[in-house]
Amino acid sequence: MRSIARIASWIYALAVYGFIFLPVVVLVLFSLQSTSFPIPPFTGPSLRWYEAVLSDSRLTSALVNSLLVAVLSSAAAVVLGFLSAWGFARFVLPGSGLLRGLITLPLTVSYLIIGMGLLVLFNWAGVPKSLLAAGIGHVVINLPLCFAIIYSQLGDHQINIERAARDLGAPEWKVLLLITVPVMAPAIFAGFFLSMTFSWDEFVISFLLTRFETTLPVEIWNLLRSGLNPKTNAVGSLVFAVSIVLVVFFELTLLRRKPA
Amino acid sequence: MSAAGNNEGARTGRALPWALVTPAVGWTLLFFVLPFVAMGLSSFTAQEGGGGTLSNYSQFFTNPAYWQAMVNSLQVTAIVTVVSVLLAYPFAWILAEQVPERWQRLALMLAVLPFWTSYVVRSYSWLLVLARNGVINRALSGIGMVSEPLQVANTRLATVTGFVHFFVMLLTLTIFANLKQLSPSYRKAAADLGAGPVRTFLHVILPLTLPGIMVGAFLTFVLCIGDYITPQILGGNNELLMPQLVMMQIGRRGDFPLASALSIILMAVVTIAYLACARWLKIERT
Amino acid sequence: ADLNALIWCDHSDPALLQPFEEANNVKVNVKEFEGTGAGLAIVEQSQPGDWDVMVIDSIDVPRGVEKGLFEPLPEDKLPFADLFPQVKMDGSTVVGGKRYGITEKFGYNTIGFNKTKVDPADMQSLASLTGDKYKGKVAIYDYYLPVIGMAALAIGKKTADLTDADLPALKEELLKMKANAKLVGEVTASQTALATGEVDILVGGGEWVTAGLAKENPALDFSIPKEGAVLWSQSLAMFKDSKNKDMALKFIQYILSPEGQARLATSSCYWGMPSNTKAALTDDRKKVLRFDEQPGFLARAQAYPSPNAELDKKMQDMWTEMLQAK
Amino acid sequence: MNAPLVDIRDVSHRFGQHPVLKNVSLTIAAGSYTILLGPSGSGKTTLLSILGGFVNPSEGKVLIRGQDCTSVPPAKRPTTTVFQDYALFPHMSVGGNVGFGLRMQGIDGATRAAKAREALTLVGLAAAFDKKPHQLSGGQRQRVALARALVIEPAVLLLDEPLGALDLKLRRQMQDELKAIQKRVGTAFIHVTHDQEEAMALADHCVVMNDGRIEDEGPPERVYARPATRFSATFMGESTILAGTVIETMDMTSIVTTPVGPVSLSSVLPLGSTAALAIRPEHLVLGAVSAGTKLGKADVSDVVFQGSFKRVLATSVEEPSLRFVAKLPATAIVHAGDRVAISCDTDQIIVLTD
Amino acid sequence: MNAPLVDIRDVSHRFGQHPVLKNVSLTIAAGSYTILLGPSGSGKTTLLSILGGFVNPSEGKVLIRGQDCTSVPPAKRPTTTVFQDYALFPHMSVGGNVGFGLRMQGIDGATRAAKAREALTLVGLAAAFDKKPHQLSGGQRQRVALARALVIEPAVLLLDEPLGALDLKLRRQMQDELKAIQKRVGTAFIHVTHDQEEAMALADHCVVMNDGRIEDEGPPERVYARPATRFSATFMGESTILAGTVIETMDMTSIVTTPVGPVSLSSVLPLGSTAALAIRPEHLVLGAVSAGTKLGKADVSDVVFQGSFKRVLATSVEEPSLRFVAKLPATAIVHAGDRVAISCDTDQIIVLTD
Ligand SMILES: Nc1ncnc2c1ncn2[C@@H]1O[C@H](COP(=O)(O)OP(=O)(O)OP(=O)(O)O)[C@@H](O)[C@H]1O
Ligand SMILES: Nc1ncnc2c1ncn2[C@@H]1O[C@H](COP(=O)(O)OP(=O)(O)OP(=O)(O)O)[C@@H](O)[C@H]1O
Ligand SMILES: NCCCCNCCCN
Ligand SMILES: [Mg+2]
Ligand SMILES: [Mg+2]
Repeated sequence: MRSIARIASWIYALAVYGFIFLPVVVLVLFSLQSTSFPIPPFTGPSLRWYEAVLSDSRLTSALVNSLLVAVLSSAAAVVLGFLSAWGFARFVLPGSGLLRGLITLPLTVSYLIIGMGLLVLFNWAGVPKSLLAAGIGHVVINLPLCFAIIYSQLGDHQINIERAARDLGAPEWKVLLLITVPVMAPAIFAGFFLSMTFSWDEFVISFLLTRFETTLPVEIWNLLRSGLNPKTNAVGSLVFAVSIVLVVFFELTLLRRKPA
Repeated sequence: MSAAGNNEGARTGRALPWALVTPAVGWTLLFFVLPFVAMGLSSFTAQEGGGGTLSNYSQFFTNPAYWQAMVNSLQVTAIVTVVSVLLAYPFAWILAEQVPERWQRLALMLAVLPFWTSYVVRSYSWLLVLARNGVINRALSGIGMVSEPLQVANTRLATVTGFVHFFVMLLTLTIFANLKQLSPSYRKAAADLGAGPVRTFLHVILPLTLPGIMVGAFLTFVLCIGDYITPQILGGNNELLMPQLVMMQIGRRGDFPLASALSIILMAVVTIAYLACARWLKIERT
Repeated sequence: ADLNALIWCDHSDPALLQPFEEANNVKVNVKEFEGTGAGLAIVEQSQPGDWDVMVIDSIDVPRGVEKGLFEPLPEDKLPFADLFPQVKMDGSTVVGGKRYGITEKFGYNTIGFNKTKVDPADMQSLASLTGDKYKGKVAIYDYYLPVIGMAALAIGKKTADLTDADLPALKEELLKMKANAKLVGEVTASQTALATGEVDILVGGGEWVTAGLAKENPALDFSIPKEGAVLWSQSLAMFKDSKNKDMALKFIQYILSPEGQARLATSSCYWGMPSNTKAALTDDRKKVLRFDEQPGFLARAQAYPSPNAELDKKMQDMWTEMLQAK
Repeated sequence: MNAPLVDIRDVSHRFGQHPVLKNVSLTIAAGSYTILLGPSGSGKTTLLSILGGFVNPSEGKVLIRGQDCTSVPPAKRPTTTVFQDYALFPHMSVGGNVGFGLRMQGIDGATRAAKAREALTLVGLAAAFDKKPHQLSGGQRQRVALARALVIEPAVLLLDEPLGALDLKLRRQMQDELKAIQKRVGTAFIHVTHDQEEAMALADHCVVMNDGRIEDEGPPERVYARPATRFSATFMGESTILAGTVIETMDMTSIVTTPVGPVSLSSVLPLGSTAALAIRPEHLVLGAVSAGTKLGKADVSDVVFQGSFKRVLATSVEEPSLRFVAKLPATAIVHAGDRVAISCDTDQIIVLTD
Repeated sequence: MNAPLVDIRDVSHRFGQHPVLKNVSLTIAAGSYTILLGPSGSGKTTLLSILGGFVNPSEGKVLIRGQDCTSVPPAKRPTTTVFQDYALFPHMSVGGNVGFGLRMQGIDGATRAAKAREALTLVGLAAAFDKKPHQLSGGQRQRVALARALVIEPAVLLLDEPLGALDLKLRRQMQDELKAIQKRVGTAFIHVTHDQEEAMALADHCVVMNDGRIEDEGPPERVYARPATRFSATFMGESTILAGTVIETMDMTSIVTTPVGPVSLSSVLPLGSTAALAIRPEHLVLGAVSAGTKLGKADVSDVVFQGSFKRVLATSVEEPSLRFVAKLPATAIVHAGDRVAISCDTDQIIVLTD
């Protein structure tokens, strides 16, 4: 009886893994297709679509744009999120509950709505579409995330650690720099990392708010709409490879160093 | 000294704490609340020439083709949320309970790895997988399981598949975290008091992970109902969901007022879902 | 210097743009849009001077002129003499005696199909699209004007004469098409569907779908059925407020040049007939585009419907209803 | 006595509407070891936080070395706090933690390290200088926190339940060490606990708090032997309490009726007043004796061997709601179920008058 | 004695390569209160988990009521466990929690509620039936956990540090209640702790564990008075330990040299062997006396008043590394700095031979 249940659960798990990996495997496989249609039969392997991607300056500059927007908007979100989380966790402020609710509110709103709102606002205000506008949108979606992660980690123990520093003569800015930031580093990093992930993959806000210079997902979307060929598979596979390298790098360097 | 926290404000004066929270609050007001207000105002104007009008809303409520989009969206989102939870829960449970502890991290990493392909590309890849001449149909007819190819691509089923793929990964993460947070003694206590694995699950594990499931389900709901890419790529435009309808107003005619009104209506639905889940969505300090 | 161009997807092909950019040491920024309405909306939300050139359906040039957007084109500096006479479309591109648009590319919205999967004889009648024979094997090109135009042809109306009164009949025809359809897709999605065998017929297809894929899949073909076809024709226009009119003109000249025409005709998003008869196309490409058959085709083609704003809105709503119909 | 080191004058504090400290006044002598003892919620932490500068009292003043410190921030006060959870900086080495206060004073690295080492030696942890806090045991962390606080030579060291997180054995050991260190450095320690034994083990001066007020204060021997209030009698050590009425007063003696018979006391009490008599467990005698005050008979309900003594619970035969708690030598022979006579040394009866 | 209720036979357990229990054998009598006492990591929880069925031992057997239960799952054993974190189901009411075991047995709602109420009454929480666990205090939760375990009438109740999370005062109070409840229901309790006082307060039978082995077991009085091993002597209560060598053995007596002089013992030890002598604090005598064993002189370093007694630390003059720990009556007059003669009752010296 028990072993039947065990076998069933293994089969189930393998089936789910299969489901999860199916599109990725197909994606990578047909990125190596030598002909134009990324469907069976497989005609590769060939690297021609990778060459095509790497020589496409719109794609490569979109990749740089995406990285730029991701890093800068995440940094902004993490700084704003950290400062406000610290403020709310450490000080009694009138209407604190309401304000915290306000900051986390965008978390419960679809990206499309956020993008639409900014689009309408920027139209009215005459703010031209640009990467900066998209970056602002990304901060809007990532700020509540960073805030929530960091705020939830600023517990009473952290309060006492800061008090101890103050008690030992540290002025407020030294408490922040020497104690709070290093102690909160894992949460700050987690916020930054997650923000990067979301920003890197975000489509609709960038789509609505950029004009010529745009981010990779939008450029991939354009690519999809400008002809059928495995170039899309090749870009997707490259993004995948780069992401994995980054994740493994973070995993090995930053996340490993957790105290026992 | 726990109870006595939160007292620094009394002495540090008002300036510092406000200096800390104002940027974030201001940002949210300026780039979230204000846009929302702008969108709200815009929704009461007509595309040609300003002036207050309810025509955008009346258009939605009187034209079946419009409100059908909301019906479709709600149906798809409901199906996606339920199916994703049903698929992800057992999977997360197996990862958390059946897989040996030291392999769990790896197993989980593996499960979320596909997250790291681009979202747009992933949807497109599903289209190729599900196509009449795609991998699945080739494989199935290759082994003689089907004579006529399965018609999945460009249907609601394809949209749902694409969504479920994404949200199974997301929900597996949240439910897994939830299961791991449960003290093992709950499970032991239930077993000790005579509950078999099934009843332990039904009476103890499931209710205790329910809050986590609700958070995950809400997240699924919000992200799913607002997504444009997946239905647009996979659904074959055989029906429209709300985000497609919104984007259509912009993409075809640049009708921002109507797009705004539709967004506001979508937002209202999300808000109702939020209120239904609100008690599970609090952020607490540890 | 930069040139900002509001374009359709065929203009975003690097193979088209790069030679121009290198020759003139300019960066061409492109923004794609779908229909004229969206394109004009983008312009409205921009600052004057943001845009230099625009690609627009030839029949919609007057809409831009009405809004005072465009600059008259210097006929003497453009190869008007070399254009296919039928696509000069003076009725739309000349307003108040001044020429505001020059047709750069054209083709047909008609029936695209896979000749190994369907009976080519059936493709000679629009009635096949709504019959049971090809149920579920049909895709519809997701642009309301040409497909409504085809529906008009199917019910025996002229595309130029459509009025409110025709809408019910048109809608019925569209719903019949939808009932047969597997999907409704924009340019690449519908191309993909036909090319990968997802469907066998594309309503609204034409050389713009089949020509580019001919090398990979020679079975793809198009027909001009007995009811006729819808002629699509895209023009280039220059913005009145352009800060870079010299460069804009150079760009238009380049696109209309024999080389530019050849590249545009075979650009990656979709192929199409060059408007310039002197386009530097190789023979096999000409063959794929059926260069020589054009006079016959053009004779049987009708232009896009050109509804006024009110009818246009109704047509779009009708299209939305068609999409939502099961 | 000189001017007190710390002088707390009429301090009251409210959190919102909730009064937490009610008119507390207290002086602390230099070099003394003061224990604030009281049940949970009695305001001990609040009082300590006011001393440390983390909380501003709603009313009243705090003077340290004669200077009004009421609104001086923690960094500028001659006090340092050892937190219950130690609050060590997890990202710094032990040496970095201990040197932090000196670093904030701008003292150079070498001097800092030397002084930190010295302080660590004082607490017996010289070897831990380069370790990280998470590599230490609970007791060791406690000592690091102590060294960190002592190294900047505060006039007053504040400790909030510093041993609360340690297990019994370690707690005992740390109590001995705390006391020894305090004697060595001579700093005034103010230490919060709710453990009566800890209070007795450590205090020179014991302050019993209840519900935001100081109920009793003085040397622990005095507080134990002659508690000022009933609360103090029950909180500082166990007692058997007899309620009674004064029925006779004579020159120097009074007689009180109790449910277990009349008790004669060598103090004068108002006739007719009610009085509560407290008897410490070690002063109860089981079995017939000739001397002392007789307290009737009782049925032994439980005998618990506690190593060096036996703890006996017995229910009065005369008054079944009365439960005697007695401590007998480990060698005493008594069993649950025995019925025994109870008496006590008259001199050891504590009269509570509140 | 009848057949034991629980019979643990030669149980060993390894986690991976790491041996955690080493050949443990133990029997538990029906109705007894057994305490498993030992330092952290000594294997107490593991042994209890093996009894509860949560861990399958690598070797050995567990018999309950004569039946081999070694691989019977927890649900099917006549044991129930009270977990240290109580493991109350937070989504169920107190009544739901207590009734859970009965519900699993298929007992109908009305009976269940009645029995749950009864069990709650037993632990003094009848009024909490409809509350949620988070509305209760720590001590109350503890009692609910107890009621939940008792209501299904197990033959053996297993408790893993049930009082570990409570504060000292509450812990003492709960100890009294636990003992009373155990006496009332008559179920055998097996209770894990590392608190020696808790062990003495509760145990009928005390099992001292160290490093996966049983070091000593028996009634707590015996374990305290005559510990079997040095570990047991130091873990169960404080001792002063004298190391020495047997230099003379006679008929019934031996003489051991120690740093503070020769000690004559009324037991026969192998000549020339080393011996450790343990003396309990309450058996040390300060000041000159005629009887008993003389242990040289010592300087009193600390005198701590502990209410009913004084705890005195003194350093031997002859052997400065030796520290005497003594308990004296509260009335004894001794001060830090005094130099006093030390002696002890010869009969009370504990000889440790390991
Ligand atoms: N920051 C605060 N806000 C509101 N009430 C508080 C705050 N800090 C403490 N209190 C309340 O003040 C009262 C006294 O708290 P305090 O922490 O001083 O007690 P304590 O004697 O230290 O208790 P414990 O032994 O539990 O630590 C309690 O009722 C507590 O709930
Ligand atoms: N699941 C496990 N896997 C590996 N090692 C374990 C496991 N459980 C316990 N151990 C190890 O077994 C040893 C004994 O553990 P156990 O929990 O039985 O000790 P204990 O006496 O209950 O200690 P404590 O008083 O700290 O609870 C410890 O060294 C512990 O690290
Ligand atoms: N609107 C995008 C270009 C589509 C090309 N197809 C030709 C028909 C023109 N509307
Ligand atoms: Mg406190
Ligand atoms: Mg344990």
